[in-house]
Amino acid sequence: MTLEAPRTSTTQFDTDELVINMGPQHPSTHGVLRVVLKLDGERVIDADCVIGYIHRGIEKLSENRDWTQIILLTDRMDYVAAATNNLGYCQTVEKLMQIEVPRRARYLRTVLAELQRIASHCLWLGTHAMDIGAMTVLLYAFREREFVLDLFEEFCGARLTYNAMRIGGLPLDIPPGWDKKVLSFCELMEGKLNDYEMLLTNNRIWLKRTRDVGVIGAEEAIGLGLCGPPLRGSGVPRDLRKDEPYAAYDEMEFNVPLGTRGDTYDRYLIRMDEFRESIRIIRQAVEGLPEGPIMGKVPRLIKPPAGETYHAIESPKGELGYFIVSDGKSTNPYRFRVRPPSFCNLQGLKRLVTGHLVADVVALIGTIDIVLGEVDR
Amino acid sequence: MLEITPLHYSLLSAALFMIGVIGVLVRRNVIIIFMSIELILNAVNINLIALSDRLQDLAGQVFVVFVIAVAAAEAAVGLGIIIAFYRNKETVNIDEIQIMRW
Amino acid sequence: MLETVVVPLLKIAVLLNAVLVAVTFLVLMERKVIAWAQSRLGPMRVGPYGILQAIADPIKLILKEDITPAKADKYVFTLAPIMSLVPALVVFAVVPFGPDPLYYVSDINVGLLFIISVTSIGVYGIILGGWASNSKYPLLASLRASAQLISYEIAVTMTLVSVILTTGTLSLVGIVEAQREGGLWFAFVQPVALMLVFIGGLAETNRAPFDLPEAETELTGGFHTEYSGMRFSLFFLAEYANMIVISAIVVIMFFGGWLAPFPNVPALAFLGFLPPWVWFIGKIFLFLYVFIWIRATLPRYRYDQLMGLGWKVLIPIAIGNLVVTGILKVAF
Amino acid sequence: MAEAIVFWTLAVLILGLGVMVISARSAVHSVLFLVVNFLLVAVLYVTLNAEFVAVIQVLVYAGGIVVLYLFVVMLVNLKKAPERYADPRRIAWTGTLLAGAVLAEVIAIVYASVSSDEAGAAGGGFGADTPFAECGAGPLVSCNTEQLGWVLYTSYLIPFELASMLLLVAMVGAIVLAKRHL
Repeated sequence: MTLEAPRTSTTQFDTDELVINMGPQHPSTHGVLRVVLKLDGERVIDADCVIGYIHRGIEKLSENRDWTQIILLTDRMDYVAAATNNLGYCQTVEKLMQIEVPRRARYLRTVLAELQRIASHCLWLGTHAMDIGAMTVLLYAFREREFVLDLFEEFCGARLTYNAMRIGGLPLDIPPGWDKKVLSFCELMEGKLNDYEMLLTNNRIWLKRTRDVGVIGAEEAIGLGLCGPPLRGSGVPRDLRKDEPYAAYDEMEFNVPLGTRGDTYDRYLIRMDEFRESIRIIRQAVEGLPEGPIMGKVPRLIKPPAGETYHAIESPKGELGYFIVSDGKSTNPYRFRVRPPSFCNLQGLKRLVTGHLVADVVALIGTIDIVLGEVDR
Repeated sequence: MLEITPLHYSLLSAALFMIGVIGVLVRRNVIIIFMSIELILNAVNINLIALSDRLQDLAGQVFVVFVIAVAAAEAAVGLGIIIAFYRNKETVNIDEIQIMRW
Repeated sequence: MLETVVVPLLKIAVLLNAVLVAVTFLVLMERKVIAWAQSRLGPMRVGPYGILQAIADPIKLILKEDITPAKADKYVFTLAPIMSLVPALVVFAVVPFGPDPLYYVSDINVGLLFIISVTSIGVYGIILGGWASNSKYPLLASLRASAQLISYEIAVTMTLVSVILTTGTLSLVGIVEAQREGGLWFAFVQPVALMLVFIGGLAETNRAPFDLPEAETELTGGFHTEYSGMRFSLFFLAEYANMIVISAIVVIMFFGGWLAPFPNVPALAFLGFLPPWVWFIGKIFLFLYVFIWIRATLPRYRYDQLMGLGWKVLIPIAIGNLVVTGILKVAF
Repeated sequence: MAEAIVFWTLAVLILGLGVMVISARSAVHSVLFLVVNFLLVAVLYVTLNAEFVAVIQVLVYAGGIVVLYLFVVMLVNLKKAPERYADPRRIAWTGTLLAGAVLAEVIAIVYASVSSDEAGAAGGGFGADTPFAECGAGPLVSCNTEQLGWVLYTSYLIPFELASMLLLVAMVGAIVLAKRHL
């Protein structure tokens, strides 16, 4: 496949289209995404995403691992939100095997998932702001992400790839005093959120760079298959935590922030609100943490009955779905398929960037919040 | 040789003028022809300034200011024409600029 | 001979060395200030509190391999960093560090125009650097840069004209002397002009929030993407030297150059215990700090917004300011 | 003596660079030589006590007009060298010949005027009593920016305004020509 621009042989000759490769070695494509941009001056007239630079075959690999080993492979997909990946996978297998998860484990899973959402959004905020030129926010956001990583480290010993969940519950109970630390982190995070907002929310340049950039209407967003904050930014009230509650979300009280204009600024505001909602959920879950076991009744040898199931959760990036087929005979899945939110959201990039300037491309890659590990799998 | 009279400046000016004329007549790139015209204008300016100094008269300098203004206008319009032309014919070769409209 | 040749040459030698050393420490200052703004420590390893980083950085850049891309225009590629640095250094010839002729290399009667015109030459280094690299990102960046520099030059020059109207002289020494006689810094007389010159200065030195030609997150480094080693460091030096130049212009034009605050107020006369050049350099560093502070705080403008700001906001305000200044000048 | 050294150095450099401008193969190199040429001409102006004009030369010519040239050279981004197609009727050396004729003519005029000048006044070169001397505005000093302003805004006010109108028209014209869709 050639990616060169076809020569347009119209009677009115215009100055040349410039084809530039943004990435795979580019500071703002958040990994090894390659975007082939066709430019007219500085204006983007076409964009093609080239992916697959870190394809590791996780889906195929999983068909040769037993059910518990797959958890650690899921860590490597959205590596900035490993715990959510674990959660989605474990819940899918639990659904397949119809295992009842104890309430304490469900609460703790909620806490972990929301902490993970904060960590992931911190990374998004930092890089998004950095792409638009606000370098200080990056360092601030990473500083707070560090606290989340510390909490995870204390919980499971790892800082990035946690392997933090098991089919049927959690591997470990929380260390003593951990819940207090989570609560004090919530306190701290609320103050820091105000700092970020002070630097960005009403900043004129920030507004100029994000307002009315990459506007996408509700219908079109649904049509493109967007999910998560990019979809909610267009005003579609779709949040799996509300729509199809899992873990302990049915017992939590929280709002789903929605945008009105569907532009980059709305998506920014939504994620800033999601920070606050996450803190609210964490508070409720930690304060209402029930006593009890953390592991359900799980057979020694995990071997789900023959059948297939699809289960999706709301990861920080959007709808993270797992489709698993078990043949009921072997100790590994017959087919393992992931619906990664980053991949689906990336499909909207071409529609978003067309007609904007080169500088907006990086802002728009930032606003859909992709992680290439998840796109390529 | 050692005493510099306005004659020297005039000769320098004449030589630069000639270089500019050669550029206009010999080169085929329209942009370079425009640059040669700038050389010609500069040759004139050298003369004006030298004489202004010699005659202790500011008129020469005033004229240079006007020449520069005209040169700026000429460059803007001329280069605009080049861009418009290039957009239509994809060339800046003066030998290919033979027709007045297309 | 001594007066006309040796002394100016000595002055030039001292000044050039001072500027280049100042630039290396300015880089350190930038790293430190931004680090503190971002709750980091910044360089700490080389020397106490990382002070020797200012020496380590240039050594590293000089020792690095100097790569010329295979398809680059070799001569222009080499020439471009030099064309960028030389105007930035030449400008210092007319910057007065104090009232005495000892403190400046020369005081020419068109000093301000000299600065404006010489800084306008600096754009060649950027354009040619981007073009000669024969690479797409640098070319885009250099086109951005040339458009940006030319647009903001108009606004800055027009604004400076209104200051010239107030003083009636183009000599930098004369401008500072006018502020001493008036007893008031021009920052209070021409506040609008101050803002315009400062914003235009940010744009002309390619500093945040106008650092589009070298926006690393968009253009992977801008016009100097293909540069490395010594030639890259020349671009680097030029940028920081230009920052010092703009700060010096702002200080001379609006903050009384080497004068202490409110030079005519007797109660503040004790401020004269500091020599004039200390005041001058101190004020320059204050503005350099503001440059760095802005970089740590603000996001970046987009190209079309930047041009819009230059042409639709700054230039009309500059013209308005000029007209108002002229009217007031005639009226009073 | 010093004046002679400066003049001859500048003259050689200016002419040499002029030749380079018209003979350089790449248009960008041409532009570069043109810039340096203009800067040296500005230095020449300084030696002739015309600081203001020198600065304007740098600011407008080197810093403005030539940047425009560079911009256009980069914009047209020639894929085929313009020298590729030559009109068969074009004979290159006639251009040089014609230019030589122009030079001879100019030199002849210069010498003729000098000799007639010498016949009139034993001043050597152009005397201060030539008819041109009357249209001035008093003696010229080195520090002449203010005087130049006076002259420009009094004796030459109408040409000055006309020049500004010309620039305005040129500006509009350039935009109309270069803009793709009006």
